[in-house]
Amino acid sequence: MAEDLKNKARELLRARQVDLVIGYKRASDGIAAAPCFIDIEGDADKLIWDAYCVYNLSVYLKDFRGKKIGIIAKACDVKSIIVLLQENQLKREDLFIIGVECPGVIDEKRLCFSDRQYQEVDRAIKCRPCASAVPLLYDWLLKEKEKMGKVSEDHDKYDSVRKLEAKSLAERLKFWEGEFSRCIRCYACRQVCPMCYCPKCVADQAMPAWFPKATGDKGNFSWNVTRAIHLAGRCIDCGECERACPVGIPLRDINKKIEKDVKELFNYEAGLNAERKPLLSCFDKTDPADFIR
Amino acid sequence: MENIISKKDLVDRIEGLLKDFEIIGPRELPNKGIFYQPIVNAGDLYLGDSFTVEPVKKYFLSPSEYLFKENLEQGAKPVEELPLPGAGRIIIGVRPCEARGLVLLDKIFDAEYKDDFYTSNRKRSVIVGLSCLMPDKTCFCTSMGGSPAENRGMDAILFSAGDGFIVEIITDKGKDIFGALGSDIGKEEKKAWELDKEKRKGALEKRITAPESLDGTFESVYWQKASLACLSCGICTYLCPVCHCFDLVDEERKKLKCYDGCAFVDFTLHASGENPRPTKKERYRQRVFHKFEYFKKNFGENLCVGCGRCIRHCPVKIDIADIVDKAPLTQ
Amino acid sequence: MKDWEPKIVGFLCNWCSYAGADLAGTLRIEYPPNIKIIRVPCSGRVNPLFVLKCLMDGADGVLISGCHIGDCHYSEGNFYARRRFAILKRFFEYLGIDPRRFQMSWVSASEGDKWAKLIKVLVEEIKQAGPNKLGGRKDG
Amino acid sequence: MRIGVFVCHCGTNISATVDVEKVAAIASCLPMVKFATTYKYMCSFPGQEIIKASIKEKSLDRIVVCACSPNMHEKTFRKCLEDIGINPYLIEMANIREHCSWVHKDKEEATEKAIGIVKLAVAKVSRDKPLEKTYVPIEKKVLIIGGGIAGIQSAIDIAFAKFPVVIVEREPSIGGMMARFDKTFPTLDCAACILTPKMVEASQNKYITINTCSEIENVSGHVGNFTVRIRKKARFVDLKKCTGCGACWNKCPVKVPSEFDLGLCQRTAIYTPFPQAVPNVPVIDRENCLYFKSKKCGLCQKVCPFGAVNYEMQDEIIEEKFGAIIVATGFTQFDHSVYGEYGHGKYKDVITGLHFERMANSSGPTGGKIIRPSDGKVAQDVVFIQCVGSRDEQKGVSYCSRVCCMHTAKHALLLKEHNKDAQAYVFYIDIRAAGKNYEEFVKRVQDEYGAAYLRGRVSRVFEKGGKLIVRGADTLSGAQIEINADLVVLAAGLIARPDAAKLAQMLHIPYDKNNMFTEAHPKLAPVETITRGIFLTGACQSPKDIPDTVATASAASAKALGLLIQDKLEREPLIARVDKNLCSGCKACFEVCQFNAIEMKEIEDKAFKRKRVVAEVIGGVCTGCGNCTAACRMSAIDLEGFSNRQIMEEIEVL
Repeated sequence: MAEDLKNKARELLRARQVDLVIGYKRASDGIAAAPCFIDIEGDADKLIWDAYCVYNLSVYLKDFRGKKIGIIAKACDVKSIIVLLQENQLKREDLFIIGVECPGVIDEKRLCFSDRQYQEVDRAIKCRPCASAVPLLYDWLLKEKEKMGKVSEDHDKYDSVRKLEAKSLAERLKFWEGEFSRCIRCYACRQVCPMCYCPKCVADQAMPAWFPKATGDKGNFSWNVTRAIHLAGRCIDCGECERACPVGIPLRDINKKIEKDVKELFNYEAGLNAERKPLLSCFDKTDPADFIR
Repeated sequence: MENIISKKDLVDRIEGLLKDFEIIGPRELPNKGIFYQPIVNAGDLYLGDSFTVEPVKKYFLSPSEYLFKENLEQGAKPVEELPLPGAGRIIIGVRPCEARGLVLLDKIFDAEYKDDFYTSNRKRSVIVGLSCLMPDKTCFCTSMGGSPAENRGMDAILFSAGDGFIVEIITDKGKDIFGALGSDIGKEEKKAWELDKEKRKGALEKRITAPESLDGTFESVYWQKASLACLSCGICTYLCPVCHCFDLVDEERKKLKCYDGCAFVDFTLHASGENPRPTKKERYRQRVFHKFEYFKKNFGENLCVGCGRCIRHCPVKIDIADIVDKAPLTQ
Repeated sequence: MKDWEPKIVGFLCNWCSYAGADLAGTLRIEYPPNIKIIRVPCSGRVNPLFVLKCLMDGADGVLISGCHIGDCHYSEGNFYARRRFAILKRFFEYLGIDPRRFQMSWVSASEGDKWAKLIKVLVEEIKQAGPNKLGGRKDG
Repeated sequence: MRIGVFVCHCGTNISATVDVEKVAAIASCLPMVKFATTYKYMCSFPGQEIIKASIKEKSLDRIVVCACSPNMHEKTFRKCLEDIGINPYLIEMANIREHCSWVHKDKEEATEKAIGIVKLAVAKVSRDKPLEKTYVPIEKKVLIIGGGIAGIQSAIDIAFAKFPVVIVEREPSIGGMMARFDKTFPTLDCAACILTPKMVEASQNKYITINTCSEIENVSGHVGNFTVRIRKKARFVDLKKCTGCGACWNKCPVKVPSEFDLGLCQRTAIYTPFPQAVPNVPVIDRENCLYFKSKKCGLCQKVCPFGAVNYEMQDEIIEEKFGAIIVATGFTQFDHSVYGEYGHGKYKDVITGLHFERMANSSGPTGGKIIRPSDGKVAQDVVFIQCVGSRDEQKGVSYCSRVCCMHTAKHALLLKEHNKDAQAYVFYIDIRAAGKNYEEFVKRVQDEYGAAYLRGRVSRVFEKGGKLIVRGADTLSGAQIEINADLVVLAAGLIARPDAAKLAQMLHIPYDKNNMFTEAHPKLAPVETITRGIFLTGACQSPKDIPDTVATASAASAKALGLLIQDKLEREPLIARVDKNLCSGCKACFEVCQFNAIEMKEIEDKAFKRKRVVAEVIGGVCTGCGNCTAACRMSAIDLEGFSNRQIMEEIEVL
């Protein structure tokens, strides 16, 4: 299967259809995957595709604007490409999307790389309710030869959100303040996010300083809230932020809450349609108004 | 001087110390990792094999440190300096690599120039180390001249031994804390301990040999390729026990010293808008050169202790050891 | 010492709510002095980060008030504001922020009485919610 | 920075509840405040003199006036600053009257709140920036879309002021709907008699250019500087060579139903829609012309003595710049075939008011006879049905079409004038005759012309024995009525043209659920749109009769002229601005801007040596609402006068 992928990359590079292929290679530890950037045919051998290929490579697209890029993308990664197209960050004609059917990637946080083979139980939590193993958009598709992992239909994606919602205000505040207290403001959540393409994030601005740069209750809370609200209607739940967070803040429980609300309030889901106007770039006259006095 | 102590006695001793000292040590947060935190109950202390996410550095160089306050109101004192921390404290569970990191940081902040905040934090802290039994596969301290049983920069160090620990007392500060603890180590036990130390040192093969100098590679396209995957986040620098770049920030009428990291997009961004390190290539090269070239030229050692944190936590598996190892020295 | 009194920030659109608050003054309708007003051209001008900053910086409550739907001076600004803050309101509550602390209203230039009544109710509600301790403030 | 704070007593309006001296004393200790004082009436002449003198004496560079609402006196104090040479945007007002002294009773509390308000204002003023009004040039030419009476009147008004104006008309002639009418209510002037002179005037006026057979393809730019692409469709007859002699159409062998006469008669393939057409030059209907269908024929070209017929003519696309645009695209008639009870449009003798107009016209297809289209017999009993499509939310539109009551009354009168023996029956719901001499007119039609007005709906129209049976209820008498009619005339409502929404989108003007264009304000800006520089006239905005249409036409011209007589357009500086370095080009601002005041532009990114797209604010168009600033995640776009820094500073001192 990886052979098909390598051949496709070679073919694209040979025909100069793309300047660069962004894909996965084996990491230095020999087990995990790492992003790789192939610009000559001879390097296409490095390409791999397996359940260790957790990364959403669309985050790198902004680094190569103006070039023709071939990108290996899973269903969730393609959703972020759709949002990027919707937000004028990419030109479709500059992209060659090498779609990959994905049975779910490993849960890096729990698995911590052993030598054993990927098993169904190792599938990342975010992948379990995923019903879209085939990307919505691609120029060429690498089909999954193995039996595709079963999508557990009864898996409630918002289970953890609902559990938190059921708690009292005070409990929730204590929970989130506790989680945010560990934040070291490394901004890995931001940097790994394909949607965080701002040339200069508000967190880094000084005039005005939107919230404290210092780690501490105020700054940490503000940063995490800001990140979340700036992703409203844009996050496609690739889960990269939570995976990258070195201190284990459950960032997906934040993103999913807004995702759920946006679905309930506005019947909007991110990453499905590049032609649709972004959630906050439009309104409906019948938007909910019950909270307004 | 070495003592041997059961785990229970150690915990009791620490519980006793809590009355007089602030005690900081590793705690396990389920599903999150191991974190240094102020210890409230000695029983919470984690003295197992896993490593903390953050290094102990933050207790000496605070991620954000207020230096002084500005008062604009008329009649008020225009600049108000903030008091230096003074109270004594004990930091338990510091790994040999991290402790050696402090020794390296001393060369910057406690040498010709003395950083008041850093030196007072150093002075007020008793460092109780913890030797490693099972190095992580990202660890490479032995390649950087350290070892899992090393005791540089510590006041005392714990070696797990059976149900308890062997405590090696290194300084007077260490003696004050643990001197009257447990029983003296017996001859047999001492012998076993020496053997154990050797075993620990050997547990980690030397992975790379850092080159004498990277000088010739400065202009190499290698750095551009090596940095392509970098996301420009702050994990590697913030979690590094020896990275110490900082940025001065004005906030809420206070002057603040915050961690900075060479991976960030606006690292060394000038007020004019010019940035001498505009792309990831320059910034990643800076990271490697600072550690394996410039610092070595100035202080004779690599600015890296091989703790493996930057590799372990890098969201895209960038491996600094691998990158240094493969640097194209002969071109 | 005086009893604790809540601090409330109001972001008022210039054309309707600010004028409505002016009218309350012209009509001399009394209401509690706990609210301070930041004038903005339109409720659509209010960046959600302003609200966040208010709550982090010690406000016990935040009110955004604009023109009634259909009356926006700029025709659609309040539609956008409504959408933005519908999300923020639910999100704040999820984080454990008392929903009484962040409120929204439409007050027209002719609704001086509505303005005064609204502030009375708001102050009462926020008093019940108690001092805002977000952002690591222990005192309130 | 040197801030001055001026606290007003407002007689006792403020000082009775607020300790103004205390406010001034505390204000004088605030950061960067170099001076604070109080005065009885700051807005008075001596009050303003105090401000001016203090500014000079204390070298103040910006001020806070603690007084009333900024909506009251902000302008006064801006002027005051301007008078002594300080930028007028370096002032903030602390509203301690409407928002404080007038709404609180406890002096201590009110004083404390006033101090808080002053702190806010001082914080804000410290981040005020000097702003300059800027000016943009104006293209001194007006585009009028639509050449009906509305467009013609507007054009004449603008030309009278000696500004060039271009009419773009889709049909081969100007004149629009009015050209089809017979007489006009309530004065019974003949429509042609009052319209034709205006058409001729428009065609002969050197300031007016008329483009017929033309359509708007694209509109870009903004007030003062619109760029409009116009497609001039090939007419196949040279406008300059043709004299309108008629040789061509007399020879043309093709006969098709005339659109102008709604199929009541036939026209040729080369034709002028009506005898008084302007320009009086025929056009070839490509669809039906034998030459175009089969390359045969070519008669018209052969017989033309001037060589004006040219089958090779191509569509021409021109691009022109305009300072203002007047939209006068008018209306179309409601399609009554949705009404089964009126025969779904199947009965030939069920016609609309517009058919009636053509029949009543002495130069029309029937030579002025009111006949049954089915058999050509003169109609005796004619039933008029009101509100067809209007006031019917289920099948038609919710609004009242406003003109039908009157034109029906007129029809009833004309019927009698054309045929003394005829009888008019009018089914109506309400009679709406609110206009000068309108009610009197309806009364006259009833009393003098014997029109039978029946209040009620028609439940069914059906054919029986060559007659139309109209069954309905007279709700006043409660009786069921059946009328044997020769002709049924439906007062079909006025609705938006089918492509109205498309045009509105091109012009970036809003339209309502009925696709009628929306005015900026229903009362105070009835001919403006929220897009500056675009004005509305006539029935494209809502149904209007001729007097109202002409009135709005002149109103729209006056508004357009008001723009054009400016040397340049003044630009209010309280508008949005983009920091290109921060902009990602995500278009969030572009999408949420209600005024299309944002353009996306490609710039060179020097750091990465590549091009990138960023937003740019069009100064003349931005209204300063700030919606874009809240939409911008990277805060690359900011609003002068209510900037992020100002508001954040205000929050900080709360």
